[in-house]
Amino acid sequence: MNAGLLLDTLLVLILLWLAWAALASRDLFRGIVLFIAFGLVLSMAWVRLGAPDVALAEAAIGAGLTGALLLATWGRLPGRNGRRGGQDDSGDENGD
Amino acid sequence: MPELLADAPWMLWSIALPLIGALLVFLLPRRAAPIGLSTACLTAATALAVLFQVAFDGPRIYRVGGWGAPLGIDLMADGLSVIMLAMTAVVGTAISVYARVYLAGTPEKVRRFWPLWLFLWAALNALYQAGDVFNLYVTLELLGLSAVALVALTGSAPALWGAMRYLLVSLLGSLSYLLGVALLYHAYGTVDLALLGERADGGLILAVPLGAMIAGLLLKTGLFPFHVWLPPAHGSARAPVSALLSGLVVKASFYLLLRLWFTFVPEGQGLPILLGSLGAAAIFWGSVQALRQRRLKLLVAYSTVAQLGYLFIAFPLAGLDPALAWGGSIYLAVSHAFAKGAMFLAAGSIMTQGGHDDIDELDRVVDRMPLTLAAFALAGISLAGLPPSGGFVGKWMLLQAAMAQELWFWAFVIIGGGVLTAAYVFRVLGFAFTESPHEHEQHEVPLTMEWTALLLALGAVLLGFVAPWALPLLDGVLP
Amino acid sequence: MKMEIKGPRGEPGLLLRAGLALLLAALAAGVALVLVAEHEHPGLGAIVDAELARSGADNPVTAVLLNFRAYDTLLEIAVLTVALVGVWALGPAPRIRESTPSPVLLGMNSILIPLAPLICAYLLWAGASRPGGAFQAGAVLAAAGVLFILSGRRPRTRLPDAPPRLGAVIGLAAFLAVALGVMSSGRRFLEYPVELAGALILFVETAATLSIAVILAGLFIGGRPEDEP
Amino acid sequence: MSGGFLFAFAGLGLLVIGAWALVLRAHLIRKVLAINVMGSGVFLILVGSGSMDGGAVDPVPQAMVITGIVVAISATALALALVLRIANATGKPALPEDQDRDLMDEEGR
Repeated sequence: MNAGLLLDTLLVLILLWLAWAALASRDLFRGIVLFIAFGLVLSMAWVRLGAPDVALAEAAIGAGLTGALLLATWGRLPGRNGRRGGQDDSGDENGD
Repeated sequence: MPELLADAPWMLWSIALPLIGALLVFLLPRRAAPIGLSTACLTAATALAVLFQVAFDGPRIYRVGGWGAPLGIDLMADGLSVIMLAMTAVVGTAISVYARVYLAGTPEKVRRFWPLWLFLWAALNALYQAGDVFNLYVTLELLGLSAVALVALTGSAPALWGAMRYLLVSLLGSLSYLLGVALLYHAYGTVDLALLGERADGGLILAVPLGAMIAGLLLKTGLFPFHVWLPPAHGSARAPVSALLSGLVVKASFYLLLRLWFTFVPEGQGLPILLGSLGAAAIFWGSVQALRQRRLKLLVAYSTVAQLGYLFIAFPLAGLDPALAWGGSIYLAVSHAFAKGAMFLAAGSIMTQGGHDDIDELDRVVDRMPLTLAAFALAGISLAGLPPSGGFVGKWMLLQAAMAQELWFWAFVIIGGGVLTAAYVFRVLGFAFTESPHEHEQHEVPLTMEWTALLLALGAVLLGFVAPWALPLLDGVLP
Repeated sequence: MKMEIKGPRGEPGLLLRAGLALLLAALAAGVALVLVAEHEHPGLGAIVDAELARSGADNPVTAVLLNFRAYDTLLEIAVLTVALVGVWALGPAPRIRESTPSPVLLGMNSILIPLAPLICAYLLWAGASRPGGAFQAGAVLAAAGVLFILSGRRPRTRLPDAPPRLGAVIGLAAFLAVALGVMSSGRRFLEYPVELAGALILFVETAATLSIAVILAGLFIGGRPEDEP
Repeated sequence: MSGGFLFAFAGLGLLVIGAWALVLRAHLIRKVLAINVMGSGVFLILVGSGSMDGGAVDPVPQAMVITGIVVAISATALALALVLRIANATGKPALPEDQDRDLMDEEGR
């Protein structure tokens, strides 16, 4: 067993653990942070697969911006800061 | 000049035009309605041009970028593609005309509706002409996201839930489809549909990806028992959006299912019988639910669940005479687009007039809006499969296929479903003739809205007469 | 979306879990089978290499994304645009809480934000031969925008409507314009002349980068500009 | 056995984990996470299975994955915007059938 394969195995195990932890953790905030970490480890996996272009896209979009979006949404959920978010033109009741 | 027009790449324009239109309406929101409507008419014209090209010169291929498969992406249009394109063109134009009037009172919604609808139309045209399974994935996503955003346009809690459920189902379906694409590429080294058809050799290596793709598409089509998301989404959207979703959008994933089926021709009798049985279950479950609904739009949405079931009856019947069974199924899909479009538009007019869509509370609609009621009734005739409508032709072909093989169970399902359909259509018509015990607000409904619904419904009936010209288009497409 | 068979307190029941487990096990077995089986058809790597010289890009991934399968990319930018149109259709942007950002964030931003366009330009330029390209560059630019928003330094006055609208569509518009423009010389949609391919790809990528940045930042804001007509 | 093989199977694992969570977790943000994990799984299968023969890395699946990543963030953004509207309109970021379920995410913020 060579060093490359060892590294790959380690990456895969971390990846699976992070995915599981992100989805199963009781605390949503922790889940989101773990998901961002998952994205970063995944971009390392892309490098190992010989796909640096994908790695860059994954780090920037998959981990970075998706993470920012998730955190922003989490922060804006009602009840989190004892306030309700800004309401909008959600109009008609029976939704024709 | 005529030769130039006859040879022009209308296939491509039918995709590019709605994209350009979508960008324009997004940039110029104040002029959304006129730009949107003119784009809709132009798009419909290009789609019909493709229909004529294929009808006279046979199937066409357009190599985008000039590379050609397998390196590049090919567009292809054959009989099946152009039937779907033409269906989208006619129904889409009618809905566009209706939407322009229907939304006129809410300029807020006008600006949102048009870009999304034009993107959706581009996705539909791109999907019907794609010859590449990965490109199909992208068109599926474009279709799914614009459809979800259109449902959410209503803004009420039920609509938001409907949109969310629709989005999750749609994404799950596309991922399942993409898994199939990944495995196909792994196994056969290409994503071009025609090449895949040549290389695929059956067995489990083909069955697994095909199974994943079919499962994903069933989810998106809303076949029983995957229909749970459909009535809330279709029932809570705005009337023109409901008409688009029920009439056109679910047909796209069904088309793709057929396309895969015709390309790979899965062996064995198990899957066809399973799909047929799910179809039969959908017919009965959807019809019974439709009978039980209090709200008109939900009744029409459950009717979609039931009518989608019919499309799958062809799978177990295709053994002896494929042309009969598949032709019937495709004909039903097209007639349903017309009829269901008309029905939702009529329901929208009824709602606009009375301010509600409680079936029990319908108040002498026959006097107040005879045109709209006629539209509803004519659409109902086609849905129930009464002659001479398009629905009759489709169901009659399926029935013939069943009887020729002495498959009485399927014949019973086809006839029984028709009776149930008639029952829920007449339930609505009955209340439309009586007076409501309660007072309701009365609003003026523009004649354009009434007429577009009526013309679509007339189209559904008249489709019965064009069968001799439409069905030969399918020669060479069917396995 | 699934047939929920529920236990007490609305929690999904054992039956649902068992059914799901069975389904997923079958799926995993099937996929594993296809993955390990022998296959005789190689991928498209060799064909891409053979045509790379005519594509106008040295990086094979860029060549696939922006030339061989550029039609996919065009539709994908349409998907991105639809997401923004859809999010805007849902309502105006939620108000971002006005709070004083930490000095660390401000200090970091004063370095990072000017740096972002540089990184973006590098990625865009590098994409032709080395890893990088429009999507990555656009994401970096968008990240700078997001940091800018987070730092609370966005103008207190309402955001004007027209510039983000224009910025959001310029990528798809330029892509379509190039794709249709080459048809005027009797070519097909997206069929770049070999000698111009490099320049056209760079042009499309630049416009796409700008749009991707605007759209991603817009998606982060989460709603339409408030003073929309 | 090459690295690609390993990552393709990791992708399969992610697909299963994601599907499991998508059905069983009620919080809508969690469902969005689950869809993203599933997507990453499919992407790994796409590229990993392409580089299993140990030859040069095939650029076509890579380009497809970049397309897929962009599609994924588009869908995620739309989904999250919807989640926010649902939470604002109904007070709970969950679908009606899951309304009475313990979202498990209320505590420990």
